[in-house]
Amino acid sequence: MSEFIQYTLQGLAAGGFYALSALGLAVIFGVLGVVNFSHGACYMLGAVISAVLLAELDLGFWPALLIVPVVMFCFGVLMERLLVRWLLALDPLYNFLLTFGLTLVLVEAVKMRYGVSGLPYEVPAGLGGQVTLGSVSLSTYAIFACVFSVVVCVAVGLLITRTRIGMIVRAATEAPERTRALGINVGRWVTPVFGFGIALAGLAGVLAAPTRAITAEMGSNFIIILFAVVVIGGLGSILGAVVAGFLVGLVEAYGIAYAPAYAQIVIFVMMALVVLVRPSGLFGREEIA
Amino acid sequence: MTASVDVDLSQPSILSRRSPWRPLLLLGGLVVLVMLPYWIYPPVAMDILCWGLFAISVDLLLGFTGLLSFGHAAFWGGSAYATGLIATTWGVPFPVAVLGGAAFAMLIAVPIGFLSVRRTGIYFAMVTLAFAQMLYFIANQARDLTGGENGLQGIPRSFFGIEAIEQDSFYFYYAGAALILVGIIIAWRVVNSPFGRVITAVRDNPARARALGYDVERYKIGAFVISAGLAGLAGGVFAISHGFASLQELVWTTSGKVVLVTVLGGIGTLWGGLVGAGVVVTLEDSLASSGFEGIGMITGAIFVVIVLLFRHGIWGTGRDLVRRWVIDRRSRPRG
Amino acid sequence: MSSATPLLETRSLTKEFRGFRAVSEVDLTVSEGSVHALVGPNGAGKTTLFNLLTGFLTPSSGSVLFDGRDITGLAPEQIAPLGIARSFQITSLFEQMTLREHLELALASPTGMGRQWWRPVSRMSVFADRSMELLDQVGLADRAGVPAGSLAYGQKRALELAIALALDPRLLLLDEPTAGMGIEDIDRTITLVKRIASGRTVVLVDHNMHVVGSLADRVTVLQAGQILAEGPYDEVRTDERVITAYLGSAHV
Amino acid sequence: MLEVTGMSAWYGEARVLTDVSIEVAPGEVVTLVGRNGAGKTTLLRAVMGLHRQLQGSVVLDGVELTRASADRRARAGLGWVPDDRGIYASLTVAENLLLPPVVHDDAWSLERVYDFFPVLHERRDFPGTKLSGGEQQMLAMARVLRMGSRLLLLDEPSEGLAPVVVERIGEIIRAITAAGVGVLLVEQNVRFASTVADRHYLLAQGRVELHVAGEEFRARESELLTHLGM
Amino acid sequence: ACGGAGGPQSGGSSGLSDGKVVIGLLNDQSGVYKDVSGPNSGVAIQMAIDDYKAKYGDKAVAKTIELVQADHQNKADIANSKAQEMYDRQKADVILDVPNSAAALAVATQAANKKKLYINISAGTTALTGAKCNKYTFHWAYNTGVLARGTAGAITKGGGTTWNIVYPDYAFGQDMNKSFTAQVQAAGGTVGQSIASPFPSDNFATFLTKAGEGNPKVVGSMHAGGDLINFVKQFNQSPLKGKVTLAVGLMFITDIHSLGLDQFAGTQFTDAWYWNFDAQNRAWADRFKAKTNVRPSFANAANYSAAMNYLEAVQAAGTDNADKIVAQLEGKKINDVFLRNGEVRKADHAVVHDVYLAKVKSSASEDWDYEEILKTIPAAEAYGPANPACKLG
Ligand SMILES: Nc1ncnc2c1ncn2[C@@H]1O[C@H](COP(=O)(O)OP(=O)(O)OP(=O)(O)O)[C@@H](O)[C@H]1O
Ligand SMILES: Nc1ncnc2c1ncn2[C@@H]1O[C@H](COP(=O)(O)OP(=O)(O)OP(=O)(O)O)[C@@H](O)[C@H]1O
Ligand SMILES: CC(C)C[C@H](N)C(=O)O
Ligand SMILES: [Mg+2]
Ligand SMILES: [Mg+2]
Repeated sequence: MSEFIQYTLQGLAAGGFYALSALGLAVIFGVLGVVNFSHGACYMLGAVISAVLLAELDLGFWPALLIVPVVMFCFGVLMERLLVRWLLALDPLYNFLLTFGLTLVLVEAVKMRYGVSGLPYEVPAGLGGQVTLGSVSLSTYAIFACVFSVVVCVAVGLLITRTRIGMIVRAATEAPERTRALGINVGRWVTPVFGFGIALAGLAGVLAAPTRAITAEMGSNFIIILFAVVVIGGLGSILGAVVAGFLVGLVEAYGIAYAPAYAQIVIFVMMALVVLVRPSGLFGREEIA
Repeated sequence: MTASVDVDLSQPSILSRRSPWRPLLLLGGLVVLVMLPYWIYPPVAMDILCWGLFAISVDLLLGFTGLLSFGHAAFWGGSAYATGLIATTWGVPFPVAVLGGAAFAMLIAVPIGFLSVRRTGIYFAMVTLAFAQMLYFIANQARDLTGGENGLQGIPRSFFGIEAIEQDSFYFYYAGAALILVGIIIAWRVVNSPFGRVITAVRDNPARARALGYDVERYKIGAFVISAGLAGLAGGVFAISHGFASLQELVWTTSGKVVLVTVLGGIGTLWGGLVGAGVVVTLEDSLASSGFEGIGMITGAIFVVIVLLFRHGIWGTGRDLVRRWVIDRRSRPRG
Repeated sequence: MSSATPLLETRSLTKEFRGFRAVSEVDLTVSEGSVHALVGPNGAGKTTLFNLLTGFLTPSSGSVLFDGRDITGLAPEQIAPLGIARSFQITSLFEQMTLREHLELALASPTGMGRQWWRPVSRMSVFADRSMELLDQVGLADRAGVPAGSLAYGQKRALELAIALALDPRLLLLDEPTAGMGIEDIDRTITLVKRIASGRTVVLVDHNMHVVGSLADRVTVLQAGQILAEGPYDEVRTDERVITAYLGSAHV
Repeated sequence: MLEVTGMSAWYGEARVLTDVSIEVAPGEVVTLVGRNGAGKTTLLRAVMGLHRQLQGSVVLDGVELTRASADRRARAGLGWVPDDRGIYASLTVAENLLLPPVVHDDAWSLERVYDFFPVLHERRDFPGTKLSGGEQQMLAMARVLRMGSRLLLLDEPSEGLAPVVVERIGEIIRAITAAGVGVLLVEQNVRFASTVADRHYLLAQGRVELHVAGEEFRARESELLTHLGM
Repeated sequence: ACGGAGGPQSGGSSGLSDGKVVIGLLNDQSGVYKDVSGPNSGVAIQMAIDDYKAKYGDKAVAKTIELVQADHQNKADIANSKAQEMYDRQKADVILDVPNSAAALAVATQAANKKKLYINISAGTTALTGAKCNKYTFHWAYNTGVLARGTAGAITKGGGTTWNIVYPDYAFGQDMNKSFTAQVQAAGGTVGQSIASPFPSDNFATFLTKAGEGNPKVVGSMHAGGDLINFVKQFNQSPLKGKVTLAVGLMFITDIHSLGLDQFAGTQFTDAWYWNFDAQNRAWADRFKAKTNVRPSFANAANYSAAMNYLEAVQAAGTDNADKIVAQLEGKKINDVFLRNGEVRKADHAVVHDVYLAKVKSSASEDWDYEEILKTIPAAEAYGPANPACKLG
């Protein structure tokens, strides 16, 4: 039993991290209709920048938690201004392809600059070690990362569904021309939201830095799992991304515990089932046929 | 949910029946096909054709059915393994093995298609990606059959005991090219058939097509399965040409690469796939020995530029230029 | 006319959207060969009813009988071949296809030619003559070769009508066929519908009382998802409830 | 208040408007009538700044808008109700209403909108495109009223509306013009147009064929209609 | 048959085909294994060429020696075409390296078809000297069996008798798991659990929990690349840290360099070669560093050794004819900067040699000074007997 609790807690901890990572993807899709393939690469950049801040400027985890999202926000703004925006009016597939190409460029650029073997990083002081309760024990850092993720998710959810910004950007992406004719300067809103989504990816990267290998490829497979998460949750649904994040974390932990080699297939089987039963995902809007 | 991909099919293609260019272009294409192994190292020339057909199969879905499959590696790789197993187990002549591989690809495309076509657009892309990933894991697990990470090595290339083809990659090229050509002709036929007309209608307005009595999902599955068969054909020839099938054939970057090839050639152009494959394969091949480390950077950057500036791809952009030139010439006498 | 056998019948047909009843226990009977108009205020449930009849929506409860056969829950592509065709209230076309290709596609549908992937597309031109004939009927013959996307709104409506006709249905459901048309086109459409109505059954939604008056043998007035009144046009239009709920003072 | 001068427009090679000049005064209702394909919608889009291949100028209340972007025009006081209504699927009814900025003090409050169109209140949390065709039309009208635009460009607002509602639309138009708002109305429903309009422009093949006052139009209605083939 | 130019087939007296020797280096020059071997192995091979020329001067059989390189991007299909192209077009007489088992096996097949030499350096699979071995293929530096005999044997004998193993679920990992389990048991220990992890993985929390079940003395990680880093980082944050010994199956010095000493300190593993082991190694490493600015990995040194010995064989045979070179190499005993007590085993073409049990230091006295060599594992013990599955025809 205590093992089961242990696995559950570990699943939840991983889930929080999935939720946060999928959140930026969901935000960008929800408001711009763009599936950002480079989300994994941006997550990687977040981690790499943290490592570089540490190595070159001796700035540790806590400053990185602030600096990296800002840097990534600016990166997102540039990305939107220079690339994504030109395709917003077209089928979303084009931006999917664009960000796919961009992923190759980013990953390769990091490889060329920082090599392929990974960069060093430490657990921040005070968050090392474990918290042990009876026979159950979790790494302190994992608990911190999970709680932090949940807080960010809730805040973002409120921002998108409860504020005018969320509404404007949804309208702008559905019909940019018409929205302009309603007196809204579309360009002014889309850019910061995109930047915000990218900043969230960067934030996930900072959180990952102390526990995961910081390499150019760290986002390449991660993004595929995130896709599964958002498909399960329902693309564009913030709540869906969060719930599915936890769900996937749990399923994965139980999978590892009871059928280790199949842990990842289980995620995709779960996705197939969801698609079969509820094509629009657990919390997705139905498509307008 | 209207029009998906920005392709313009309303104007007659320069390959259309009435075009005076058609015989010339077809002849040119044939010459290139025959001469390729003289210009390019034969195994690489074979790769170009395989990737070309693979891209055509993707375009059949993307350009004509409006479905972006990001998991086509499943069919290419699935067939590569199936072809390899058939060839190794029964020692049949390789075209038979390849056809078996293609049939296998079509077989697995039925359930995958059935589940995936429930979603459109970007969802479809992600769902197919996930299914391909599943297949990847399965192939990795089933190592008794697939050789796991080591791959299925030493696939024989038997061809009725004709040694030149079995041994020499120059002659093998022509045997392989014949199979690929069959695939290309099928693709062309499909696009220019009543079925092709229906799938473009489905692409543009599924609800409308439904009201006309067309079973939208079935047509999509049909297109998906045909496309998978073509991808399988390409993957099978590829496996025979290389003499092995590896997990690389199933990994998602392979799906990404073929989409890249398709877009580079031009979505909705069909022939663009061959051109795109020519560029990407030769580029990869020459960069591999250039000592330059950022191959992905170059392909990625090319991709970004194409998507951003030349959305009709190489073939499409070329076609547009020719068309404009023709229109200019036609309108000149009128002053 | 009322003695004729019903071609279409609904039995307490109901559709709920998240607790909101758009169509509520509707018993509608459309007799073979009649032109039956469905009118009612905006949001009364007319389009929803069409969607239920053609399989675009599945009823929450109740059933639909076509020619005595239960077609409840069938998909649109299964219903269309039975001989039920519809036009869409909000225009719904293949933007990049030419007008003639639209009609060829519609004409080919019942023949199963659409499945032929091994035949040249030129086989579809066996329908070319019939297509031109239909386009001519709705006044679009001179635009046969242009993509539908470049039509003005009213022209798109006319094309919708031609497509519905192409299916040569026993039952034709027309959702606001004259919306967005000028008077002359409206009159031409009325004549056209009259002509095609002989030998088939038409159910029609329109807010133009002139259209309803000139075409309908029988009128059903829907309100809030329920049948408010039913009868011949002249009877219904003087019904007090109909006037307050729908027609307004101008039409008295 | 609105002056459109020498407007010509093209779709590719095809010219659909030729040298159209139109004026609307404050508090005035001006209709644009013409057959399908005459170019009415194109003219409204051109005024709104949504059509590119264009010549001619647009001035609102003395402010030159010819080069202005669509959002500037909207904030300068132009309100557009497109012929396809332009309701957002990804926004609820209420959000559709709240989306545009309020550009003038005369803007209708949300309560007033809901009062006038109770259905919209009932349906406020539904996705906009789940409304019936007519309800969407109401929503589109209500949306520009909430902005408080000074000049409304209405593209066939009566289309698909129940006769009672058409009557109410007429009432709205009269009410807002009384407050000094100008209306440029595209209508095929000549009967409705003639009850609300002060002046009429008749558009045929992209040219202003005729320009008549309301009374004259009513007097010569049948003659004009046959003349124009309407 | 076709008359014309007379004289012996191969130009001049050297007995070389096309009058020159071409060495092909085919490895990952841009991906995950770039640092492990990559372009720096090209530098190492060039050093071998220079050394050969310096050693034999005018007497050198191979007067012109060319080095051609290609990036196989870790893809077997590219490796396969590139290998063919190297053999056919660039007239390569030997191909070196190919650090990926699937790719290496494909290249070995091509070598057999074309009857040209292939010397694998950094792929680990034992299939190359087992079921898939062939006359023209040699395996120079290490294999999974060697790693197991070294690490598992030594740690178990040193008191680490109870193990739990976590391995990535693909051929390399499965091989490693099998070999390790066998060696732990042979040394008198027990393996409680063998846990497969999907490949790749980045969250090992639950695996670590499982790995801690039953309180083993040793936890073995059979991962490589990013998986290894993930595993070690998370191991260090788990309750296992400090309680159990971490044994790593395959480690390259570049892994330690990139992650930092403190993450790995105390970890034991088997190294095929260490740059700071003795003066001879160090001297070579200094030369290498002068050219590359980094210290060599064992793969770099092995590439040097393979190239040098290939050229020596050409010198001895007086030709670059593959069959003659094979005859030269088979059974040859070698001692050089990389190989100690080395022998090119005739039975399976494994190049057996002494390997080392190493431990990661907790602090470095100079850059790249990361390893303490605990003991030398003699060649015979490290490699065991030849694999009977290999039948060289
Ligand atoms: N996107 C387009 N491409 C090409 N031609 C177009 C396009 N849109 C409209 N047209 C053409 O321009 C002309 C004017 O169209 P417009 O929509 O302005 O007419 P309208 O007067 O509003 O007609 P309706 O009353 O039917 O709405 C029509 O002949 C139409 O076919
Ligand atoms: N998919 C849906 N989801 C939720 N509500 C819907 C949906 N479709 C229709 N409704 C609601 O059902 C009611 C009936 O809609 P319907 O389209 O049938 O009306 P109608 O009678 O055709 O009106 P109109 O004359 O305006 O076209 C409307 O109030 C509408 O808001
Ligand atoms: C670690 C690598 C250099 C070896 C590789 N894992 C192989 O396939 O053998
Ligand atoms: Mg309706
Ligand atoms: Mg119009």
